[in-house]
Amino acid sequence: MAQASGKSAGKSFFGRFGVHLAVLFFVLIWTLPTIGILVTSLRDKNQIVASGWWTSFSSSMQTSATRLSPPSSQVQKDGKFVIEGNLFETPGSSAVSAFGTRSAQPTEFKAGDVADLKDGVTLQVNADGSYVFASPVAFDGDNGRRVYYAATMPPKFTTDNYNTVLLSEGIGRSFLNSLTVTIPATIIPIMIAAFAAYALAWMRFPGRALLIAVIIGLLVVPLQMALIPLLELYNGVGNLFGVPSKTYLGIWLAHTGFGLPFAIYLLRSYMAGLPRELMESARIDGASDFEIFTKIVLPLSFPVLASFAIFQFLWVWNDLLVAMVFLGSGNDQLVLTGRLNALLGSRGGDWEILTTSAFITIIVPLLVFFSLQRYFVRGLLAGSVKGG
Amino acid sequence: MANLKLRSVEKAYGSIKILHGIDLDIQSGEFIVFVGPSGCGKSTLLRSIAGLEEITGGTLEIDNEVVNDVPPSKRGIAMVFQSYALYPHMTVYDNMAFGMKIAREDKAEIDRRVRQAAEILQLTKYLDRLPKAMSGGQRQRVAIGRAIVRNPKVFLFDEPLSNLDAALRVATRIEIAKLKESMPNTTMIYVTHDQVEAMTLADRIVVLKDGHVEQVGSPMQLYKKPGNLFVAQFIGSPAMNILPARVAKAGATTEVAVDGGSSVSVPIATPAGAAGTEISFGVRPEDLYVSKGTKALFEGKVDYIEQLGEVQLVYVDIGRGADRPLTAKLPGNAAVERGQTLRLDADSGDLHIFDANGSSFVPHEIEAKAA
Amino acid sequence: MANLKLRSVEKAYGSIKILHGIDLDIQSGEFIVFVGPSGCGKSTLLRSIAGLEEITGGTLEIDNEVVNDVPPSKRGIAMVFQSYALYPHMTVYDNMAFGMKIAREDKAEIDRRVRQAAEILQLTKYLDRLPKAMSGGQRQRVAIGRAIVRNPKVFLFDEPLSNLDAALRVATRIEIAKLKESMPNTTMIYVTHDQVEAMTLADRIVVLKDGHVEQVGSPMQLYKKPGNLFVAQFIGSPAMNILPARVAKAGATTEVAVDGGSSVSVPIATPAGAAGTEISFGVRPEDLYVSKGTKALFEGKVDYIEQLGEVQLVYVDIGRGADRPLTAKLPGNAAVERGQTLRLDADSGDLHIFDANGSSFVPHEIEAKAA
Amino acid sequence: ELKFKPGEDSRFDWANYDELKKVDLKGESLSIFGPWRGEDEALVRSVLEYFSEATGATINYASSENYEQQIVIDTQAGSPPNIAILPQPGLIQDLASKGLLVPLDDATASFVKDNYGAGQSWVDLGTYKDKDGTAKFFAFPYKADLKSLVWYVPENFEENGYEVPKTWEEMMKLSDQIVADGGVPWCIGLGSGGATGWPGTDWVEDIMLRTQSPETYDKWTRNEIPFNDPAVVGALDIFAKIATNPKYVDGGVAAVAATDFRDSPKGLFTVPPKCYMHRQASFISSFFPEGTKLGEGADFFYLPAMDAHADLGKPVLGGGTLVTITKDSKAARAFVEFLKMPLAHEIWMAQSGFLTPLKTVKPEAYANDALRRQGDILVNATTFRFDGSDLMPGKIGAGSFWTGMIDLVGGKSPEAVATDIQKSWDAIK
Amino acid sequence: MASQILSAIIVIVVGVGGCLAYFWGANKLVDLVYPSRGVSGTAAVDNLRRQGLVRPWLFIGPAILILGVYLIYPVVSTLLYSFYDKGGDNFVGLNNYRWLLGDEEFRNSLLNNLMWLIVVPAACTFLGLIIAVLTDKIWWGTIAKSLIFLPLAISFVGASVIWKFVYEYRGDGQEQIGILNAIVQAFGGQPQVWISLPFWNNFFLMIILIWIQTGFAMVILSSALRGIPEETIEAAVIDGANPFQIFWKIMIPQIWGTILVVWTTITILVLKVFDIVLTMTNGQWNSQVLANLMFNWMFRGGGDFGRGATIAIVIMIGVLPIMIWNIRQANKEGGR
Ligand SMILES: Nc1ncnc2c1ncn2[C@@H]1O[C@H](COP(=O)(O)OP(=O)(O)OP(=O)(O)O)[C@@H](O)[C@H]1O
Ligand SMILES: Nc1ncnc2c1ncn2[C@@H]1O[C@H](COP(=O)(O)OP(=O)(O)OP(=O)(O)O)[C@@H](O)[C@H]1O
Ligand SMILES: [Mg+2]
Ligand SMILES: [Mg+2]
Repeated sequence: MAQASGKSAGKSFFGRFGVHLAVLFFVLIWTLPTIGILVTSLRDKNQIVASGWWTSFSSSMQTSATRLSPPSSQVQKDGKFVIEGNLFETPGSSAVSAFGTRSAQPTEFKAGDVADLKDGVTLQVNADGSYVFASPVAFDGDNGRRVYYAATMPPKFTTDNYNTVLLSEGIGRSFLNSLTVTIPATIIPIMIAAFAAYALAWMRFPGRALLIAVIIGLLVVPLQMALIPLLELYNGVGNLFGVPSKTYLGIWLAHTGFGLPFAIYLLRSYMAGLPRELMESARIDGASDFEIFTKIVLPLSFPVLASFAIFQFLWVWNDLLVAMVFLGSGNDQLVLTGRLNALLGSRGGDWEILTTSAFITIIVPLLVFFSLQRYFVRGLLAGSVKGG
Repeated sequence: MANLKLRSVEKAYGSIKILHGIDLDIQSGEFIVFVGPSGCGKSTLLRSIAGLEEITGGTLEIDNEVVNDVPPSKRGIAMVFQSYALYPHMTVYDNMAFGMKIAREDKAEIDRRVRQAAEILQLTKYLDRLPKAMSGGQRQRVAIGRAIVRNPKVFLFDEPLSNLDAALRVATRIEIAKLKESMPNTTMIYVTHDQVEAMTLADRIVVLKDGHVEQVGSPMQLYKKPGNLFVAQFIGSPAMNILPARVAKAGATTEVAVDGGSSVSVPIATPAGAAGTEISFGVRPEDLYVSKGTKALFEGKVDYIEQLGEVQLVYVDIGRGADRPLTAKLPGNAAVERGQTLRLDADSGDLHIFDANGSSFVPHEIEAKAA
Repeated sequence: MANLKLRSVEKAYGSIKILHGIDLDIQSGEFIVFVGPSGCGKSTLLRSIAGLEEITGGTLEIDNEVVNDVPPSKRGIAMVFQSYALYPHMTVYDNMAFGMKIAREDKAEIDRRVRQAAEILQLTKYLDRLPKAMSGGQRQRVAIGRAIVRNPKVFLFDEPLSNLDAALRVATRIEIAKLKESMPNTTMIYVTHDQVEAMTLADRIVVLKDGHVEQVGSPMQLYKKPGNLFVAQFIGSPAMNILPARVAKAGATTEVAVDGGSSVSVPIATPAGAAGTEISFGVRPEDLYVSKGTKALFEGKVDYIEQLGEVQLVYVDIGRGADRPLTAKLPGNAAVERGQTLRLDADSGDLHIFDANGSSFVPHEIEAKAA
Repeated sequence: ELKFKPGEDSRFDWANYDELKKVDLKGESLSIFGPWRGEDEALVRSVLEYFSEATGATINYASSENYEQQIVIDTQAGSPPNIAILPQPGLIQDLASKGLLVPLDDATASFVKDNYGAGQSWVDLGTYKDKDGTAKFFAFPYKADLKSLVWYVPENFEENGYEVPKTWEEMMKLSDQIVADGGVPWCIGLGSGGATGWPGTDWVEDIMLRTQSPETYDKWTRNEIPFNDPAVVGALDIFAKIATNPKYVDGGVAAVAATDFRDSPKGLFTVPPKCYMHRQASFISSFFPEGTKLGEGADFFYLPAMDAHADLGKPVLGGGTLVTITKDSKAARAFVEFLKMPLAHEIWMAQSGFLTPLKTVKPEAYANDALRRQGDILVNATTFRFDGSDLMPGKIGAGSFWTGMIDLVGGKSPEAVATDIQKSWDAIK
Repeated sequence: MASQILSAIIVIVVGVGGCLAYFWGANKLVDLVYPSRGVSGTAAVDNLRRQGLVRPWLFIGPAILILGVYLIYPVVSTLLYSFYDKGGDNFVGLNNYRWLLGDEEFRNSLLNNLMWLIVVPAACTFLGLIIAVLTDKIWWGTIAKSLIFLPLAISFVGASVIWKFVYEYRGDGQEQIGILNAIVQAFGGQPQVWISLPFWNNFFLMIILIWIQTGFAMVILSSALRGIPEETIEAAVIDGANPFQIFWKIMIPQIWGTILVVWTTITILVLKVFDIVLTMTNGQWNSQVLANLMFNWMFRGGGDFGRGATIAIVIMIGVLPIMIWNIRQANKEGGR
């Protein structure tokens, strides 16, 4: 289907067009949810829950409530008490099509009509938002009267949400903390796994087959069940040596441990696929295993290292649970996910914060992903395809 | 600079025996070629010599020292792999220098040796290239260069030319021959599938089959006096024609009755007891010629002709027990036509006979270096 | 059963032109072989005929019908790929039956045709095997069987034997030849690198170079009367010796002065204007023989000898302008030694001359089917 | 940075601050783990600021979305904070029974008894059995929520001529009236991500208090009467009659379980209004649209008691956070002492969203009238009962009870729901 | 800020450097203890052999140590916990297992998990395959692939946010802010509360994981597809097969091995993933899965270690067949 029909003679225009269409369809479905939160994160907090994000690009008809100027601003005109003004802060920024004085019927009167509110009280609201509220007797009270109107609103976007999140206190520090956690927690398992994978693929020692089996078996250990035993261990070690139990070293090692089986699995199958003659040739040249590993295998395994790096980076960067358990939540240790999480109200989600922080957390992994993507595709090719 | 002694060398993978006791003496400076059908153990034997495989029986001596347990790097060998096995991420220079760098040799010395080897192999302009930017033939030369730089006592080649195309193969073959000449004291062991390579390069050829040595000898010896049926058919192309026959009369010269056909006198001695036994009778296609007379060794209808220009292969159906037609290599200009009846003869000196076990009746002489 | 007409067939990948207008007429039932150096476009041409590549110019007719836009499956062709291209997950039977199953043919009919093809190719016992459980030669036969079952009008082979080892190659080659014979009406087009295959199989050989047709003719025609220097050197192995020369005297027979050496009279006509022009002078290694007399065409020191058994290749350094030594193919038993001075001669009928552009002075005759 | 400069504002008991200064905790650090994040975190920090400023102790405050799991992990693994502040008595009970909490002294217990409105019920709330089965006072209440509130938009009521109902019966009549006028009376949203269902439990608890005696309520929370007791089933039924009446609830029955509780009050404020009443605790006002002024744009009334059960008075359902010591230290003790001071309450009160049953605070410290009125309800409650689901074991109160609410609004019969919950309770005994 | 960056860099360098130092130093040590260069022949040979004995353990030592501490030890302690009560104090034998068998929620989760195990790997693999095949043919295929891969860069929690927004429900007739309901409504359908639709809600949760993991399947399958010898496809074209026949009868069978690998990887992931269920429904409306059930028992409402551990053990046992298959596969392949 793939290559062949592309080349074969007489393939119809529609056949090819169909492929483009189908891919476009998938791409749309796959990106739409993400676009949704991107757009949402740029919208006004109150709008988010009022209308779908896809409507935010076009002007929309909205019914809203507002207050007229308070009675204190009334003037006497032609024997009537009149309050004049404009519904909008910037007059003309949108157009009123109808208005009303009861919330239940917000569009009772057309714009420009004079509404008779009994007892000689009248209200006229014009399309531009200007109004005249008149009464034969003086208005009293502190507050202006509530009126309701339907108006077309132009699309409105704001970066407020990003300001809220990005300018919140400690976010820069958390960013650094996240990097401090993520970089070693990505590199250390790679190193350890690479050495182990090399040994498992190319060195002879007793128990090798068993080790491979155990490592594959460990792929499935659910992380959550390891938390408490490990934390107990950390506390034990911490008390024994009088050091804090929640340290960067601790979380690096924890992430290393959780990422190791997959790393070894992936790297080993890739390295096992390297041509045996290369190692033999180097061995004849007098290279030790260490030299073979560092000078031959490591440079050649770059693709698979990159692909594992992406996986591990994504996983550590997006992790909250492990960080919360193994790293303190003080200012100098709170990671980005934790910080963003703390921004959410005590009782959970505010859409605008959720979407904005979701989008912010995606950015760094995306950068990493796109910069390593070339290797990624190649690395996986060699790494996992062999397994089948 | 080194001689090798193999004494009942055995190699098994688990319970599967690959080499069944190989005995072989290789003199210092010899060019030895291993040939044999695919899977017979040529590579295994070579890799055992290199130390890449541990042998499971027997002893292997290099320069009169048992090296069974010596790691490859300490055996004074260099190996050129069938797949080149160049380090893809290193330049040609670094590929060649790698071994010496590992040995922490002097920079200047490394440079001198690498450049010298590059000079010999005409690689000087390519020293900064990566292997992937080179053609097959050039890569092969780099692989050889890498071996030269190590200045080994024993050079091992595993089918080094099999990945090259015909023209390159010829050219590289000649280069290897010249290399050998320039390093007269270096022992070389060479594995190949290719008849021409074996014939042109070898001082002695070792024919292997199923992990056994079938025959060792100079190319001409193997060609002219194959020790057994297997060697007879393996060496030479197209293969020797083999026909079932019977010994009509044994003696200093043997009277052979080819099944269902004429009988012929062969100047090979057979023991008296051989008379009447079933034997195999062989004649090489190139030793056959069109008989001028009316009587001939073989007579049959031309089944098929392959015209190769200067020569033609003529397949003659001689009817008798032979399940395959007789192949004759005749000059390209001989007027032969399909369906025509052809009478073929061969000089009696070019005939071969083998006993029922396939052994040649000419006991092959003590292995000697070809002149 | 089908004739082909190619009229200035062109093929380009983007802006890179691969085929530059190929004109070719192939008769029904002919066996055509495409040869040429690697990358010259042989496969591309074959694949264009198959319809696997869209041609970018010219027309392609099969049975007098333009098929430029006809999909491969409707062209009545079958193709055997260099890599066999067997479906690895299907048994031999299914591999052969696949095309017919796709065409929803009758079960019984499929079975009949598959078994018949298997019979021809001696594959009957392997019908239930998967390709991976078969040797190279067997796989190749399955690939051919798959093509046979389709009962095509035109058979296309792309280097079908290049992955086989020497012995199998010979055997399979003969099988293909026989197959052709059993299907006299089927047109076959065959791409190969191998001289022997081309020479033995072809009715006519098409020599391609850089996307152009260099010469079309029967094997003997190309061998004996190459149309130009390229064909002369391409056909025949080892390649023809080419030396720079000058026309000493033009005419019905031409007097040629070989650079820095003797002059010789060649029975080839040259136009009067040719006198004094630079030409190339060619002689095949197999046409050279050791001169009995004291004067000879060439004289030089033997540089290197390759003993191939029945023949030997002798490389003679004739000193003059030639940058390469002269190659001579002499009988294996000729007593030649390295360093010895050798005089070589050739019959005047075996000499070739080419003008400065490389064209042969023998205008090559109208392409004709070889006898 | 102290929010209010000590000594400058008469709404605060600055004497407390001077007293606090006498405690010297320089170099000590105090880790506090609490449920407050986001804006609430800023508020609690503003209180903690005074403690660290006065005593010199360093405070590490932390929270987490999964604080319930986090505290389990931390205490279980032996690396607890000094102070854990939790809103769920059930969880505290669990921790206490595993011996992971340090008891508070008796003086503290009697302080609560004497100085808190409905003091004894707060003491009872903070008393749990420890590992050995002895009941001890473990949890000091700090910050309360009032749950028995119904929120509405006064102008919406005005425009339609609706009156704030005084009794449950009136409230139901009003609901019918709204339906008749073409409106929808209630917004109910049970959604809360992983905790979906809990707003329903508050309804049920409020109804329990209005239909049954406080004692029955207590028995219910301790499972001394089974969950499928007719008393409970009756309460479930009353809630179901409201929540599964498609005319009563905004968005139809399906929306009840699906709507996030944070979104659901927003229906009060749309034009036209999607609903007119919303029963939810005091904290919900922070989810009102920006710029909504309490008392003007939105107001609340006490979820009325039933005429049919007039003898039960005006019961109040509430919640609150309880302070426990998970790792003893001088600073931790001092912190609890600090919380006894009115100042610790007033600082937060003066900003927003803080109610306290502590009687000694100055009511004028409340940031606004609405809060003050809520505070009044709390301090003057005849019956105060803590959120029942929080009193039940986590598996029930934060598990099957929640699920049961979802099932209930999904149309399952109250009996079946109650039986299911009882079954799950049996399973953990 | 500058000093923070500096200290972060120092911490990173120390961490990574320490790891490097171990490997380099340990290797150096072996070279020093058993020198192979610059000593006489036989000694060098002996030392080389000793090096060969020691060095594998140097290489693999840290991995074994870390795996032991971080995975094996917890597994063992979990196994032990599963025989204890909720506080981990009293031995209760097989009680927890007995309880589990009788627990309705567990049975429900098991059933749901089975559905997940069938649907998610299958859907990811199938969609990944289709997309891989399609994108291979077009010039903007790489861009398309990157976009489809993108969800993999999003955390599970982030993904839940995104999908909550897709599934958001508003009553019938109201303006929908969830795009799915908006579409349904635009076509005149009834908006639905997707995550509480009995039975089907499971699928709406699965879609999230499918959305995330399809990119993974696609990338791997796409490289496998490129490994298919083009000639087999051309041969099929000549045999007259149409694109669908080529896809099903020629391409799929040839990459079957890779398909199984992708399938396994995703299967294992499915068994471990709980974040999606936790944040979307927390198992309500009968959408519970084992991993979340375990999490609930372990940490929620005070935690019951014994039961949580028991469920963890069950999950691991559930993966056993896949594990064994993988181990077999690994033993078959390469290396020496
Ligand atoms: N690691 C191994 N385990 C088991 N058997 C093996 C192993 N390596 C090689 N063999 C077997 O040993 C035999 C000899 O292999 P070897 O590579 O030496 O053959 P060869 O003569 O070099 O063949 P070729 O000419 O095809 O290279 C073969 O039958 C092969 O299958
Ligand atoms: N898809 C392609 N895009 C661009 N150039 C191509 C493509 N396929 C082939 N070519 C080029 O077309 C030329 C002819 O290729 P072709 O395969 O026909 O050569 P060939 O004569 O069959 O060579 P060989 O004998 O090595 O098989 C080569 O130079 C090759 O690089
Ligand atoms: Mg071999
Ligand atoms: Mg080709």
